[in-house]
Amino acid sequence: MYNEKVMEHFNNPRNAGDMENPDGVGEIGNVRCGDITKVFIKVNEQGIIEDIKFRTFGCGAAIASSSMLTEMVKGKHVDEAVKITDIEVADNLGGLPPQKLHCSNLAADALKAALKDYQDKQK
Amino acid sequence: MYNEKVMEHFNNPRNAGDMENPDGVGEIGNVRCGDITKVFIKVNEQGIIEDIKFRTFGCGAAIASSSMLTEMVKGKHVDEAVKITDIEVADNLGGLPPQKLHCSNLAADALKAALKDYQDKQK
Amino acid sequence: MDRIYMDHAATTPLDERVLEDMMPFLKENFGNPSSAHFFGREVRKALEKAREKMASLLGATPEEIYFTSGGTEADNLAIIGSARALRNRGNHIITTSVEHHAVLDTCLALKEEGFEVTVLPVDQYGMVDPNDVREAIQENTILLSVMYANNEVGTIQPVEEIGKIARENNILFHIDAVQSVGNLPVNVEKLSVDLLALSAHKFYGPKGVGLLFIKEGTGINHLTHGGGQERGKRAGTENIPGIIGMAKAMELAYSELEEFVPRMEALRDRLIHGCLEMEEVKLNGHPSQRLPGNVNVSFEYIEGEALLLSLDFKGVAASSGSACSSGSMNPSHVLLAAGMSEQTARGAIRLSLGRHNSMEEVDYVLQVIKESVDKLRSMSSIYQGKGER
Amino acid sequence: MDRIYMDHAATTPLDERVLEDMMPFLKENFGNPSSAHFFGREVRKALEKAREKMASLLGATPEEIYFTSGGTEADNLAIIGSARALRNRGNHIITTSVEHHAVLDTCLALKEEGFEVTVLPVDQYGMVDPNDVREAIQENTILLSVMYANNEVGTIQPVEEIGKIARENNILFHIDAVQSVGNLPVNVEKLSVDLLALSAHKFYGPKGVGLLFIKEGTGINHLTHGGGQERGKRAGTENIPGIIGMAKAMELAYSELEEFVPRMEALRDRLIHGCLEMEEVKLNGHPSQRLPGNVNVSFEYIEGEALLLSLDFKGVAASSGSACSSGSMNPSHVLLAAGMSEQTARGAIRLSLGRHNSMEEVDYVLQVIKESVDKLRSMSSIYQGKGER
Ligand SMILES: Cc1ncc(COP(=O)(O)O)c(C=O)c1O
Ligand SMILES: Cc1ncc(COP(=O)(O)O)c(C=O)c1O
Repeated sequence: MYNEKVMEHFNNPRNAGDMENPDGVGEIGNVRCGDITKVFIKVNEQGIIEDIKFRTFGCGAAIASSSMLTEMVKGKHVDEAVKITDIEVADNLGGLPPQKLHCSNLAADALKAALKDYQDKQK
Repeated sequence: MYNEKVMEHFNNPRNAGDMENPDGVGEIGNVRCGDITKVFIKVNEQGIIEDIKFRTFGCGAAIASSSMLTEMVKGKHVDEAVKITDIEVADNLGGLPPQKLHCSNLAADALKAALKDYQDKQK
Repeated sequence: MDRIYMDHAATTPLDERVLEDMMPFLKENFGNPSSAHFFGREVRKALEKAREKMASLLGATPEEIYFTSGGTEADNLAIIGSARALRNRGNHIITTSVEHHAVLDTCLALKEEGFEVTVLPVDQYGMVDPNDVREAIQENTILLSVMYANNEVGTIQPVEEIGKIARENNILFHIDAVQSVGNLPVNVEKLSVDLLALSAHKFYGPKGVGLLFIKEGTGINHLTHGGGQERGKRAGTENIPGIIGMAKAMELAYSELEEFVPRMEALRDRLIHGCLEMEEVKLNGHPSQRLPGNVNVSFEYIEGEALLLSLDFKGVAASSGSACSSGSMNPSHVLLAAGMSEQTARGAIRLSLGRHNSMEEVDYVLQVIKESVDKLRSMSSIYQGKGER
Repeated sequence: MDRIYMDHAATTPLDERVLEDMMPFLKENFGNPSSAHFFGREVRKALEKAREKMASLLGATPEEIYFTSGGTEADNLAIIGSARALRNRGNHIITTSVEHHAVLDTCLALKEEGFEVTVLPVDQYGMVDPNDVREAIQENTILLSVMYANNEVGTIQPVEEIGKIARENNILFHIDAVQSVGNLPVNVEKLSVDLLALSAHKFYGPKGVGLLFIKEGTGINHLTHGGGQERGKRAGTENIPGIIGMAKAMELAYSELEEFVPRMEALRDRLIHGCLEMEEVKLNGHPSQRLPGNVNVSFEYIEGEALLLSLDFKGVAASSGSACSSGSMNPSHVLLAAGMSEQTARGAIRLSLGRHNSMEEVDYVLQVIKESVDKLRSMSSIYQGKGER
């Protein structure tokens, strides 16, 4: 069902876990499948996302998407990170089964929520 | 489908063929299956059926029943022969498949027609 | 001589190469293709590979192939499923008088649901006239079902031409191609067909598996409800070894067609000519447009059932037409539709040749037929042959 | 360690002794049982012997056994066939909320034909209350369909008691016994049942074959039309190797039941207790009235799908419930019917044990489950375990 890349991210998720004193936190729940993803970010003074962590309650696709997203985001400027779409996440995973595509939303949306939280805090 | 006895009579039918100057001839057609059986008898002065022949256009059961009937009849008095029923013919064959039971009518009925023909000629 | 099997239209032996391909799926590869784990995924892969193989042989896409338990189920699903789906567009169905019961009885059963059914006549060879098809089409016609080749008399219908008529008139076209794979080229593109039914055991594949081709975009209702297998069209755990075997059998049927057909035709023609040399014999079905292995002949004055019994006793397996389980001895509806009298129809037998038959067998069978026919005629009440009275 | 299969409720491997019995019918005994000749007769004899064997195991007569392509077809035939046949007597059907889709969806589909369907609730263990059955019965009730044992949570229904209620009220009683043969005694007399469906691949028999028991005197409509096989109730050339294999598989299931059940129960109970020793785990299904090989547990805070993936990666094949091909991740309708929250239902996995599983495997699987659960929880957004924040 899942390709090797998805399975690799599922089995060895990058940046899973908590973060102390994050600069931004986003949490998104997906009504369609009940999954919930949380993203924590640490942003430096140049606006670069220096660290990122996730926690996900969800299926294999949701976990792998979260892991992939954090890998894509780390080291990026917040202005760039905000542009990352669920489609890019799925593409970087080499594709997801059709009925699982919506799971990649979750990670991208949680990141956006974290970025908004960070920006709100800056004001 | 057929038992061994039926097959034996079918493969080695007794008294199949024609008869010169029969004392009685009966021919019966079965509308249900289109079979036609003809029975020829030779009766001596004591009323004993000395010889009997049949010809049948029909299925294996019709041919085997005809053969069995002739065997049952040969040597019998006409008064006894007239009592032979299709059920006895089928029983003597060790049974026929349900959908073939009506085939044993044919031979018994043709015999009855031949006996009637013989009696008509006596008058 | 060993027993001789000449009833390949009823069923064929499983090809050894087919069985070989099936074996792993009768042993270690036993998973349910719906299972997400390793055992299921391995089987799912094989299932989809088999589907792709069969699709490509048929000129279809894998998404157009739906596996069933055989030809009967495929025919029923095609006809009932599409008729019900199109009910709002019309309620008229056209079929022919020489279809297998899996098609004919299915169409007729739809009358109870308010469908109108036209059953087309055939000519003396059992062939449908495309003009009759054209004339039968009404405003409310939604479905046309014509078999590719007849199972009893072997007549090949002009399905390409009929397919064009269906397409011109925007009517769904179903072909019962159960007797065709292995004997004729079967390509859904060339046939302009929307629905096409196959059964594996007719081409040296396993019993209990068939398929329905459903052209993309053709909406048909499913008939059974359950786990949603075959994209919702056919519920029930898939017969995996059967499907794997069907793919191999089809591959062999297609790749060996060119070699097979002329070889069968040579045997068939020798058998036909040998029969026709006997007295008062009639060839049933079309003289040239016929299946390469089909011989169907009527011997006057005797019943086919008795002749078959006699042949069987001598080790020759033939048939009186369709292998119908009712055990009834009604004369063939196909022969009656072709205008034959009941009596002559009763004298018909079918010999259907296959991969393992040889010229020697044909010659032996001819000899056995001659002996049996002579013997049965000699005791027939309606025969007045030479030398008799 | 080798891969471990604990998904026997989805399908079982074909028993070697079963395959051995099937082999002649995949090779030389290939005839069509409807053929009158030697090849057909030999197969017909074997078919009827298999029917007699299965009938006698079930406590039925051979005339009451009808072969189908599997459990789904048998369930559909039972329900649609009898409902339509009894339409003039009434139009009310009763079933339960925990049935397999082959029953539940079939009953619900009958609504389109004007039938009324009552779907009975179950208790927290997935069990039907006979009193609910009694109360649901109306004047126009014609059919009651209750499964013997649930495929997801393993709960065994009080079918004997329910059968008596059906009989008292003169209502046809159908049992989906697909998960029962090999795990429970199945006898149609004891169960007061009119219709009973089985599927061979659930008890180490082949895929693509099942049967429907139809009690003598029960008139049901046939659903497919064709050659009149199975005394008109199920058209299509019979899956002979499948039927032969099913007979052997059933014989083994019955003769080994006494040995099998306690062995499975021991494995099952170790597995259940091992799981329950972990934190925040819930056993689904009935604590005692459950299939000998069924383990169904919910782990809070994680999704079953992710857990299965993790187990699969470590060579353990389990399932989230029914092997449903839709690929959808909807929580099990059975768990929801038993009153579970969607979130907890999502955390359920099913391990179904079989002949070849061992205590060592159970211990290994427990260890793997523990590791996987811990890991998934450690990254779950809704878990706040010890040592976490
Ligand atoms: C032309 C035709 N259609 C349909 C069928 C039904 O196929 P099956 O018996 O495999 O279901 C047959 C064979 O019996 C056939 O010859
Ligand atoms: C309880 C139950 N009923 C019916 C079925 C359907 O059986 P099959 O898939 O063999 O048609 C299954 C298995 O999937 C089942 O577990």
